Amino acid sequence: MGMLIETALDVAPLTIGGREFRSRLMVGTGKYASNADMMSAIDASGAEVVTVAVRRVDLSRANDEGILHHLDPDHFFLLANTAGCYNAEDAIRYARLAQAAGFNEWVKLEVIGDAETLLPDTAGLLEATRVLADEGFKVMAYTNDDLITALRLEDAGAVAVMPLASPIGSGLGMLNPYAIRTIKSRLGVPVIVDAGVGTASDACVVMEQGVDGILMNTGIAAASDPVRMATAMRQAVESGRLAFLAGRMPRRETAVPSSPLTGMLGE
Amino acid sequence: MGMLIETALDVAPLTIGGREFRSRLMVGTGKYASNADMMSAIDASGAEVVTVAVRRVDLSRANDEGILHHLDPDHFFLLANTAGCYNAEDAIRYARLAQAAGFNEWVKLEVIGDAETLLPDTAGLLEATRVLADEGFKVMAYTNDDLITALRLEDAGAVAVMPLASPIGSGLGMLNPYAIRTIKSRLGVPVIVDAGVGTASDACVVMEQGVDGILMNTGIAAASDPVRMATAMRQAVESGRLAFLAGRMPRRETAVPSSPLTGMLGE
Amino acid sequence: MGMLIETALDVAPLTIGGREFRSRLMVGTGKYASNADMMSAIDASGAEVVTVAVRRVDLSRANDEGILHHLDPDHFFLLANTAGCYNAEDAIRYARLAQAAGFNEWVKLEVIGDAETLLPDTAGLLEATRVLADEGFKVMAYTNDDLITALRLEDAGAVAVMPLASPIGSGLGMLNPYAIRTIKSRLGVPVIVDAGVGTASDACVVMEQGVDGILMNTGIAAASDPVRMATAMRQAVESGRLAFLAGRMPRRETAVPSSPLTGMLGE
Amino acid sequence: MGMLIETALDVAPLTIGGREFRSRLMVGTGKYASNADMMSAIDASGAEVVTVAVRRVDLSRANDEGILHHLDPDHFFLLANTAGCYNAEDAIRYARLAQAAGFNEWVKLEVIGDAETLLPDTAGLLEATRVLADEGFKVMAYTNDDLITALRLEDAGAVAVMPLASPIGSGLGMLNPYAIRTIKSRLGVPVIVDAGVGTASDACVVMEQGVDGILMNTGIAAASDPVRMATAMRQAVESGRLAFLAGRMPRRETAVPSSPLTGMLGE
Amino acid sequence: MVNGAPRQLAPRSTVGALLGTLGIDPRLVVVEHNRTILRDRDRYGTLPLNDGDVVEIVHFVGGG
Amino acid sequence: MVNGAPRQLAPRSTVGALLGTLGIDPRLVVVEHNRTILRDRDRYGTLPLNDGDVVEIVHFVGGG
Amino acid sequence: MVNGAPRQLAPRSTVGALLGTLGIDPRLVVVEHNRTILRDRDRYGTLPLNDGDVVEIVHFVGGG
Amino acid sequence: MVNGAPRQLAPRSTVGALLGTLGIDPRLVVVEHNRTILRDRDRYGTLPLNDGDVVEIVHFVGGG
Repeated sequence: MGMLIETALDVAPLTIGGREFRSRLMVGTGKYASNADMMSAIDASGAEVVTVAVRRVDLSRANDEGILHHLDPDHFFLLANTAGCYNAEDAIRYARLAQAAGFNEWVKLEVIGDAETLLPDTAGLLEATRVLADEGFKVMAYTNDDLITALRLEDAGAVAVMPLASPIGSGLGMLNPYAIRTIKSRLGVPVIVDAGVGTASDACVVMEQGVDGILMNTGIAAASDPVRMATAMRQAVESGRLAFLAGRMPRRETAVPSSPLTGMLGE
Repeated sequence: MGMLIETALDVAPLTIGGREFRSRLMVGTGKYASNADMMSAIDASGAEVVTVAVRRVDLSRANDEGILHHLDPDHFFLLANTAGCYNAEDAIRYARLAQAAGFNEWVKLEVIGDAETLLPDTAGLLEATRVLADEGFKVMAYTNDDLITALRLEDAGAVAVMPLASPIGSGLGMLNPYAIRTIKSRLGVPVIVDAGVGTASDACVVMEQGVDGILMNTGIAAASDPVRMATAMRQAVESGRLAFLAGRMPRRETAVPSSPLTGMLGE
Repeated sequence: MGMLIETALDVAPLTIGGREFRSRLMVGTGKYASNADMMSAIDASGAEVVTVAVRRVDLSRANDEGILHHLDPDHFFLLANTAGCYNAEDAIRYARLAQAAGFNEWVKLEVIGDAETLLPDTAGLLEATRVLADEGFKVMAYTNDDLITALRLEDAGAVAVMPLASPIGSGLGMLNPYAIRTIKSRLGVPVIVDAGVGTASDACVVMEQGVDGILMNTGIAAASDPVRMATAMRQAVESGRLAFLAGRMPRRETAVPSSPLTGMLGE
Repeated sequence: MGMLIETALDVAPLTIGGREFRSRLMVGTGKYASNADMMSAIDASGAEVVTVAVRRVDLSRANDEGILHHLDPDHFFLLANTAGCYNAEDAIRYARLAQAAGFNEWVKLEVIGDAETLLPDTAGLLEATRVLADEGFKVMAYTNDDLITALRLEDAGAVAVMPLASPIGSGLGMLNPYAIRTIKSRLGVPVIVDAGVGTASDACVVMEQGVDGILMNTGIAAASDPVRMATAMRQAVESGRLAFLAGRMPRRETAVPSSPLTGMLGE
Repeated sequence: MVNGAPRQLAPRSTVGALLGTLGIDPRLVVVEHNRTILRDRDRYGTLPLNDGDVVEIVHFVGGG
Repeated sequence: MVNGAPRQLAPRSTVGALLGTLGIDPRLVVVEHNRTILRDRDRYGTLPLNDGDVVEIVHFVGGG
Repeated sequence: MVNGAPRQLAPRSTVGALLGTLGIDPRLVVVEHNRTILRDRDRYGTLPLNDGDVVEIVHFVGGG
Repeated sequence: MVNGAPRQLAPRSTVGALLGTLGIDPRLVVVEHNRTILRDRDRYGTLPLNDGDVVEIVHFVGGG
């Protein structure tokens, strides 16, 4: 059995860099126990954008592990990342290699500043964003939750800014809602929260800040049941978006009855 | 356009007092701008259980405002409440009147202790629960988030215990997740969180505590767009339930990369 | 070296049941590694009120462990508790035994409802409060954070109401600031938060809700360095009290400079 | 009346850039209703370091408002800031002018990136830090809560790194404890939290993260009673420091009694 | 007294007649007569109302 | 029974004698005799203990 | 050097031949030759590999 | 220009004379002359001011 969700409730689709996307939930493809698990979870997530990493082909392995054996590039939008790059030069090299694969000119740009926290090096990130944007790349920049960096990334030509909720793979949820809200309120390009979402309510409350979408990987892949969690995440993202658009009730410190005060019986 | 949610992902339906319910979201019918708005929102919520209050017919009004002119009792499960009652005797009287309407022997039992906060009087609540359960009522008891009271209510024969997230109509969300989690872990009867849910993420995080369902009214009725919020709430409740069942990833204070550390390019 | 704190800043001392107390921090005497550690920590805490339990003399032990060998009843105000009692009758019996010791007619009344959480049984608590208050006891009632119960305890004659911050010995801090604040705003008798304070900032933020004092035990006794933590707790309680009286600055979602905007240099 | 706080409990004093400071609380001098109020509050705070801004002498005013008419530079350590500077060049100019006043070669370096949030421009901040540290300045760098920037500031020669708790003048408290804790755990130079502390418990919990000190201005100056709040802040900073050193008790999800389970009376 | 207000009724009136006068569909309400709930709607027509009787006519309204 | 354990006492023993035998300072304890609290310590010496009496001797210990 | 490891190739080998030897489908990889990305797969067959050349063969793998 | 405003000075004026005219205690201010900071207060009296010179006189004010 199933049921119909009127997504028509959200009239405006997500548009980034001139392209419309059918889902506000983007997912990574790392850390799954098997490719079959990965594909089931991705299908359940309803994601259109899936991120992939660029790595050397392992020449010692008979059984090639390239992800294109599993992921149909006609059905998904492949967004290559530059994960593992610690300076602008490396990130630019990986982005160009990814582009040469021929799918698109998009990149999820990561320039990492520290191996322990995987937090971005914003100086390198800005430099790489400028270079790649000038070359025509559509840069989606993974960054911290600093407004000033986000503004500079927009100026540098990023088509989307991707502040973290919390460190990659931590599952700590949104550490600083104020920062995320402030970034969204000040930027013109879409804001996609990337990293740190650990469970469905994290995704829901992130979307309620008004941001345009979420990218996640570990939150789904490291759940006990990734397919079920992927479904939960899809609903949570839609739910948070709708709640944002619906306009929540005001908070009050005193109670207000839901039933009429009048019409009570007599003694 | 729409899409199909495989609710088969959640195999066990909600069962209370021997009766199966098709939705874990229950909704109130108060505070809507119009009956048409109410019906649209209730439909969007997917709720089966809808609460109603018992009040005097207003003899001075030509246009009777009885809710059965709008709500089809064949389609919804009418759950009468005893809102507005400040002692066990009154609550019992209202419950019996509701039962005499002929729909069912269920009651959402409220015995209010204070007009400002609408917090329950637990002594009166326990007394009324005992009396009504003995008469064969299926008592769903609105209570605070105290474990001991919840245990006593179960002992007194309540078929479900309904701790609040925060005061009725406040929209403050779940003030004490620890208390809700503890109640759920110790009770045998279903736990339905009642009151205080203000937005979708509140509903989602409540369900992630493992409780069996949520009852809400103002969170939907007082949103700027109740229909959209009702849809958001439906998804949030399902999402939180699925996330609970899926088993979230562990939280970590350090980052863990989503992309492989090996296979990086050489200099 | 030391320094002088002008406690004159807080003009009104704590008065409970007609008696003035020189400190708003009350401490328990359980769980210390040694009596010497206990005495050092209590001295550092600056507490006047110290709680003690009533137990059988252990006839098999040569070395009597009665706490009066260590604690001078002329210097401290001994507040006997009824810890370990699971019904009104037992609590009343312990309270009377404590009174017969001859120090005072005060009791920290506990009627426990559950061994796992040590949460109070509010029905038994109310009953015991009524009986003991009628006998002339000054009852300080350990309770949960339910406003209605707190109001009933005041009606029953308690000279102070002692809601928990979180379960005894948990160190989880104040789980529900809203509830504590609401209780304080509605009661006439002093509100002393009892149980759950795990570190100094917990104590500070509890006092900032406007309550009259705090009683703690494990937060000090189970710290790695109880004497240092006792000092921290003393300062935290005073600090929180002063901050409450001082009236904090308003919160703002936008920044406001601390230095003048005018008088900047020219190009 | 007063009492003696054994500050000997904290053996190691705060040392920054080779200089020992007698208090871990540093205060600003802006926004007071009068210079008398300011001096009373600063005295109550126990601060040694007080920040000042560099501005043009107002030639149109007979009554010069220079702060040295009120603040004795022999008693306080004057820390000039570069508030109001929006690029490295300006900040360097202000720092040099401050140095020429002849008190010391220290500067609280601010390079602001945005007038609405007063968040730092980290690129300009790093540049100015390098230049001034090379010239022999002791640079205390006001920055955001990004670990990577903090590490770069340390590399650039800052003698202290000053991450914000929340935006200047907002009083929102510590928005991201995880970030502050991470910065402290990774830096060798002292970490002084600057900006955003709104009340005493904010200060206490900041210190409990293990940071070396706090600088605040509005939290004191904009309280209803600045002198009382200054006292509260002094105690809160000491309290939080002591609690950090004392090592808090472990948190537990279940209760643990403070009184013995044995020795209960028989029936 | 009907729903808290005094009301003049015809002599030998019944619950059924009262509802009819008020234009109320009996299937949509519950009637309490002198604190006794009338569970059997078929008896409305024969249940007499006397001076000083207290009648409460209630129904379901929107509530949470 | 003294504090839950059976105890053989000399004939015509008293509460005071019991405490003496146990080496307990009467000022530091409270004694309950057959569920009655002995509030007057001066009477310990004359209060006889009989077969089957239940005595509880309690004191203050560390607690929170 | 191919993907970081020294590799002996036949004389007058090409990128295309190398991929063939390795059993790699050219459409699923990208090849970088002496830090230049080979964007035109049609030229793989004619691009000679010389002593000391550095070749990187990359593809997409799972990542977040 | 002094602190952003044009100011007419006597011929052969100096920094010291300017401060004197303004009633400013030299020990409480810092003077920047044509973007050069005057670190030596002893030289104020001999440092001539010319047409078009830009002088900034700053001091410490309350700030956070």
